[in-house]
Amino acid sequence: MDDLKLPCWAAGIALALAVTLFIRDPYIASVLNLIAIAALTAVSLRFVMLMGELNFATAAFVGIGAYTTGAVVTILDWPFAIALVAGGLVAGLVSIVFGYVTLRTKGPYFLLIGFAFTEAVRILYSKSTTLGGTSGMIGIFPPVALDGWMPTVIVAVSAALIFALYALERSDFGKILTAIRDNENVARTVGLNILLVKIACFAAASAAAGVAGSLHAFANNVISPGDFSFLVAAFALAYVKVGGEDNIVGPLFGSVLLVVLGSYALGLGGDEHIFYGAAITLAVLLLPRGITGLVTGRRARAAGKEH
Amino acid sequence: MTIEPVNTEPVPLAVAGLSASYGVVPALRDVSITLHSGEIVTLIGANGAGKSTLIKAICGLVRPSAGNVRLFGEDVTGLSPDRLVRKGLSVVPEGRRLFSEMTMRENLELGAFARSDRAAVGRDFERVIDLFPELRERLATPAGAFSGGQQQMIAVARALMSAPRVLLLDEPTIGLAPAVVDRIADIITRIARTGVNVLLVEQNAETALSVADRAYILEAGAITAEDRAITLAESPEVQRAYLGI
Amino acid sequence: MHAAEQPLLTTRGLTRRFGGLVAVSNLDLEIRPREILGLIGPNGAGKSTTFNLISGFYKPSAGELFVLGEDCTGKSALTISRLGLVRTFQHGSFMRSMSVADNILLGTIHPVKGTAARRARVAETAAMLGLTPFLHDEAGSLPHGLQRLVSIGIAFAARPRLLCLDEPLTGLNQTEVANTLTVLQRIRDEFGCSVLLVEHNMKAVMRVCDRIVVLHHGQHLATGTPAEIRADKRVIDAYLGHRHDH
Amino acid sequence: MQTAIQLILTSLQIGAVYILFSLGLTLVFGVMRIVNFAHGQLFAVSALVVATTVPWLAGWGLPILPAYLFAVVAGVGVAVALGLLMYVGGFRFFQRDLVGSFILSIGLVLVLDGVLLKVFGGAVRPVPEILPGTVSVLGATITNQRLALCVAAMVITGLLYLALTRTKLGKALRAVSIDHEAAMLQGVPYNAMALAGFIIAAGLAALAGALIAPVTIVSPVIGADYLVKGFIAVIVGGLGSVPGAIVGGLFVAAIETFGSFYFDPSSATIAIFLLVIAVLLVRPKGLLGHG
Amino acid sequence: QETIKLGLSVPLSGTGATWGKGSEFMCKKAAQEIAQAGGVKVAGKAYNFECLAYDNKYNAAEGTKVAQTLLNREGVKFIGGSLGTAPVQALQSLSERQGVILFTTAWGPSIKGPKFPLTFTQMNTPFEILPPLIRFIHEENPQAKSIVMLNPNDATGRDTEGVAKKVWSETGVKVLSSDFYERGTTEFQPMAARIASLKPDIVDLGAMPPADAGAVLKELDVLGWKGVKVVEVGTGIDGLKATGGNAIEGVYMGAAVTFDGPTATERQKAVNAEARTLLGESINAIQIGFYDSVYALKAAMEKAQSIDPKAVAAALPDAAFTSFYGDKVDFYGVDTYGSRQQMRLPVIITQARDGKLVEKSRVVPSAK
Ligand SMILES: Nc1ncnc2c1ncn2[C@@H]1O[C@H](COP(=O)(O)OP(=O)(O)OP(=O)(O)O)[C@@H](O)[C@H]1O
Ligand SMILES: Nc1ncnc2c1ncn2[C@@H]1O[C@H](COP(=O)(O)OP(=O)(O)OP(=O)(O)O)[C@@H](O)[C@H]1O
Ligand SMILES: [Mg+2]
Ligand SMILES: [Mg+2]
Repeated sequence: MDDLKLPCWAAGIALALAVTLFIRDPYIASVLNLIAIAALTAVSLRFVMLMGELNFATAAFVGIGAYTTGAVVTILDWPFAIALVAGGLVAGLVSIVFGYVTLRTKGPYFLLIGFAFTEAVRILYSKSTTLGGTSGMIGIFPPVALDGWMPTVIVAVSAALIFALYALERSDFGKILTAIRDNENVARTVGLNILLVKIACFAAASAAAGVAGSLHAFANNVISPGDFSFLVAAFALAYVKVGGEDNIVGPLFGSVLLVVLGSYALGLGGDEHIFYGAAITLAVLLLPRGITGLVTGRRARAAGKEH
Repeated sequence: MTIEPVNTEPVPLAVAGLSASYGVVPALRDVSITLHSGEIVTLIGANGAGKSTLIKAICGLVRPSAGNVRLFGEDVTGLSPDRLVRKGLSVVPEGRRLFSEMTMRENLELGAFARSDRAAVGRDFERVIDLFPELRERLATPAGAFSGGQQQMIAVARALMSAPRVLLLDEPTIGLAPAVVDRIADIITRIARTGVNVLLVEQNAETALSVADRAYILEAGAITAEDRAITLAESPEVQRAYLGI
Repeated sequence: MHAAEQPLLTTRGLTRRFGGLVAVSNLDLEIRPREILGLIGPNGAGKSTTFNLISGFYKPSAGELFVLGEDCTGKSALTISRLGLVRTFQHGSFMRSMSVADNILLGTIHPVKGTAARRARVAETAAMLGLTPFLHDEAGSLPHGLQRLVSIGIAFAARPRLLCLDEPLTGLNQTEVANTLTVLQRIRDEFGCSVLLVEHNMKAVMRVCDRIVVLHHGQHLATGTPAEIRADKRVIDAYLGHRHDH
Repeated sequence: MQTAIQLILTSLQIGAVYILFSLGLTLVFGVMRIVNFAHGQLFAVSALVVATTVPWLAGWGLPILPAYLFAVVAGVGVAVALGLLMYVGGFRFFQRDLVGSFILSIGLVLVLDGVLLKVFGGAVRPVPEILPGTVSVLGATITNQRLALCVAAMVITGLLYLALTRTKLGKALRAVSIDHEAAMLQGVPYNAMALAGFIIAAGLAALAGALIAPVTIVSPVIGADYLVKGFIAVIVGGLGSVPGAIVGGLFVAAIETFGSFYFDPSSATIAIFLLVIAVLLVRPKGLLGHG
Repeated sequence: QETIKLGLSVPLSGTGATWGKGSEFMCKKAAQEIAQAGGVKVAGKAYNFECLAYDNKYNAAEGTKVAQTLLNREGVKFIGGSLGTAPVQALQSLSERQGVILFTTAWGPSIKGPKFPLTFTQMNTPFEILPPLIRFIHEENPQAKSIVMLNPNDATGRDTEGVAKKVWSETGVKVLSSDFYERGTTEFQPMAARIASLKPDIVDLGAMPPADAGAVLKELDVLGWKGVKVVEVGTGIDGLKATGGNAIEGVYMGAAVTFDGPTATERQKAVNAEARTLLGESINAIQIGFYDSVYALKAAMEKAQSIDPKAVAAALPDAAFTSFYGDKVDFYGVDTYGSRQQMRLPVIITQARDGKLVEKSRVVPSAK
């Protein structure tokens, strides 16, 4: 466990928490929340990319987490912590079933089926009157005691999960994932159950996405099916790509940069789309390896790209 | 010394001062080789020496950083592979690269993609199939369903379908049974006799030197020796390094 | 010989058809403990198919398969590999973008528990294969010869009872071939692991194998010691060709 | 019985447009191994241009049919030009890069969505009736416009199908989709094919848009609905497969039609999804997919 | 002169973009008129309104961002209007807490009532529109005995359907089927086939967007269905005509406004003409609400002689002002919602006749 770079993480998380404690401006606090949730979602998306798949169902699992939390808080009236855990748990469980079926497919099929799943789940919410239909659920408030501390809580929970996924990536489990991406058959020959590993990876990522959804629900107090369109995954992918996917720092950078840009762009009315889209387009065209790719230079994985 | 060409026809293939690299890692350094009319030339070298890179640089799959490639006197450096095929170059690439989901027949037909004379293509098809009669009844089998060695045969057959004037072969005997290796060697000699100029890249120096007229040795991206094949086969260093005697 | 020990692998009447083509036909094969068994034959003889059958990647069309006395007919690749039969593939049987250490580590994950124990197993395996100096290099950037060793390293790190190698020597130079053969012998001698070797490099096969099985058109053609096989007229006609009968 | 015929006819009409749309997706995937989400925008641009041009030309006194034909040319022209721009300025650099091209296409979707809204406004654009009247087919009614659309779509699909399966080009296309470098080594001009494939795909989307414009709701967001359905169609049929796109398009259209008729439209949408999952369980690469 | 910022949370992209843009236009129109007339006069000072429109994309998440931006970054104290149930709910959870006045077009009864003292509704909702509308249609078509309903699967559609089903049943019309479809759908043939197969006397397209409704009517026409057509909260004829062509003849609407009839004033015509060039279609009841809310605020501020939101909210229910429709209006709603927060707007019943919208009746609610 010596290569976990613990001091860096400790310093980074401490800094982030310090910022949340220092900032009292509610608007900036709300942007911090967005960044933390976006970072967690992006890291979750990247975690599945480790095994070579693009998980567009991320959007659906963020939604499942949010709706679970919404239901637990507003219908069952259970406490905050349980609601948070439930979001991750339910997303994780659903992802096991969904993954069991779909992880037999690969590449574009997996990508597109995730996209279709996202849309289908949204229709399910909107058809359910218990879940508020299209207008969504309201009144998902954190406990009063936490009211002023929400940014700190959100950043702390996100940071903890991001670190957990990082630790998993650096563990032997993470190496199996890379092996699956590189050469699935070899991993199969040495007694590893590939489908199981894939499902585990997918479930871990989806559970994290589910918690991101729970945090989203608590941060916004209101959720609606429209919140969880495939754009959630598309933006998460943008954070990963703009930041750089080789390293976990990439999605973190990407989230900070794009969320801040996006918050600024919100003032542009209908032009916001153009602005955000142009940012993404230019970033992929000009920085194919993302921002962190610029920094770390071209320790190219080019060999992997060849046949 | 190189053997001077007897006629004044342009040299089929002349590579001069070619360098190439993957990222910052250089793979070829100032490589010059020539293929004279009617010749079989072999390029031998340890693995990782850069043989495949040289082939790729000649056929346009890798962009050289310096130097040039001339095909029958014409500078073709940097042209895309498909243009080169139309100029008479054909390649059996490393790793075969068959179209695995397409049938053997389709693979062979694609070999003749750049040709328009249907009758001639038909004749060549028969001729090429005759070289590997054991595969004839399996023309409708997807290429990926053949054994490794069989695929290697199809790859050679496919390259011949373009009726090349210059043929580059990157380790065509890899994975072949000893008896088939001999057959391939034989086929190469026969093709060369029909006027095709052959550049043969091999690990298997024994076979390569036995069919080639002339040989180059490539080490760490640079040419370190060039001579008649027979002479090299008898050189003690070559024997030690490549023939394992 | 250890005649008393049960065979590691036995097949009875193993058959595999692809449509009308019989790739492997009615094959009886036995691999004994601590032996290096060569499997040779012309291209398309059915060697790789046999490999895929015994390692569970293909299901047999007919016949039976026993691994370490257990009936494994129709069992999955996963089950068979966990019994101690590990194979490599004819092409690129390793992970290009991972370091050599991580490549080898992959083989230890299922059989070895505990990080420290795995690291130790990796170090031991690398030392045995002479890969120690390259542990931190990216496998894809290594010379071809070392890449082949990495493939063997992954498989061997699982410490199988039976190691099945599909053409591990192609593209290797003389020194590398000699080196790899030494490794195979040590694997057998020091770890008691049997090796099933598919190869077209006859010099190497003759040198290292205890017994050789020859396939032809999916059928068993001959079995014997290297000397017997080299002298077998049918094998020379079908496979070796006459240039090699020196 | 008459209901069944009516529903089958409806499926065919809807399916015809889905097929055109998914053919483009599948073609681009086949040649370049990329998934282009901005395909729907090409479709929308063409429909919008047609919807703007027809009334404008009619306003100048041009009879409606020539006005429409002219508008189709304009719509397809604009969409193809846009496609060319996308290819030259972007997708060219992301061939065979599923993730990179995908994110690029998402960026383009956002930009184009915004631009289309600015240029054309959000209001629904009326297109006057081009071919008034209806015909009766086996007791079921169908408008002349839809009939023409259907016929046009079938002709285009048929031609493309022939071109891609019966000609050398089709073989080259399959080769390229398996291994583009090896294909180049056989003399297949890959770069030209990638460009051509992209442009043809843009043209197909544009034609679909131009054909559907007179019978549907033309607004800048029209592409989104078709995109989801189109992608589902190609997953079902198998990415990169031309017959797959045809089968998939009809599959989606049939479920949509029968589902909406016997249950309700939003259940039909969910049913489509469940059936896709079922198909993938049995055939992870779609009904007719490989590679 | 000082400026009072009015925040708007509206869709400016996607399907609802035109509505949002029209809303912004109407807010600015009102603000401009008020500025020209000397501004809002409070305690000896004159204030001008400034409209800040943000894109809520019709969903809660973006609605929250907009709410945060408006309330916490822009420091807005008055929401001049908001559109879309989900984003309005997101906005309301902040605005009520932070003491900000919220004007909205959203319909859900769940966002109204004494629990939300700072929330006001700026347009008629199904609760106001449907009873008089349905009664009117029933009187004109007493022979029609059965109905099929189709609505978008969202809050608007569900709310409308709930009320409409009840009122139709009360008038003795049999509901054969009531379906929902997803917004964004572009193919309506299957739905039309289903409706036609049920052979209803009336087809009620409830809260369907005009273009969608037009498409359904068109397909019904092709299938040979003839009967009474209703788009209960249809907001205009342009979208209907764009997709429905002649098939929309005779359709009844409850939320449309006509500007070509004899009742239209010069000002209405002028504003409408300006909007048409900008948006490509006539303004509708939703957008008009954004004009009226500005005048309501002005009236309340002047009445309260304060720009403190609490004081303004207290003054609002009785601060009568002249609405865009021409009538002098105040707020009501005790009977339905428990508090006076609904603008007392006339219910205008219109019908499509020869491609034009004709006003058939105008009912001014008299409830408390
Ligand atoms: N795509 C690539 N990216 C990075 N480096 C590469 C790539 N291909 C080859 N190399 C490196 O370039 C050098 C030359 O490789 P090349 O394949 O040309 O050798 P070769 O002589 O053909 O060897 P072999 O006998 O193994 O085929 C090697 O060090 C190899 O690792
Ligand atoms: N998936 C398949 N579908 C159809 N035929 C197959 C398939 N796999 C193998 N075959 C056929 O079975 C036969 C045996 O193939 P196999 O790969 O076992 O040969 P091999 O002995 O390994 O040959 P090589 O030395 O060339 O690798 C060949 O004729 C091959 O074409
Ligand atoms: Mg090579
Ligand atoms: Mg083999």
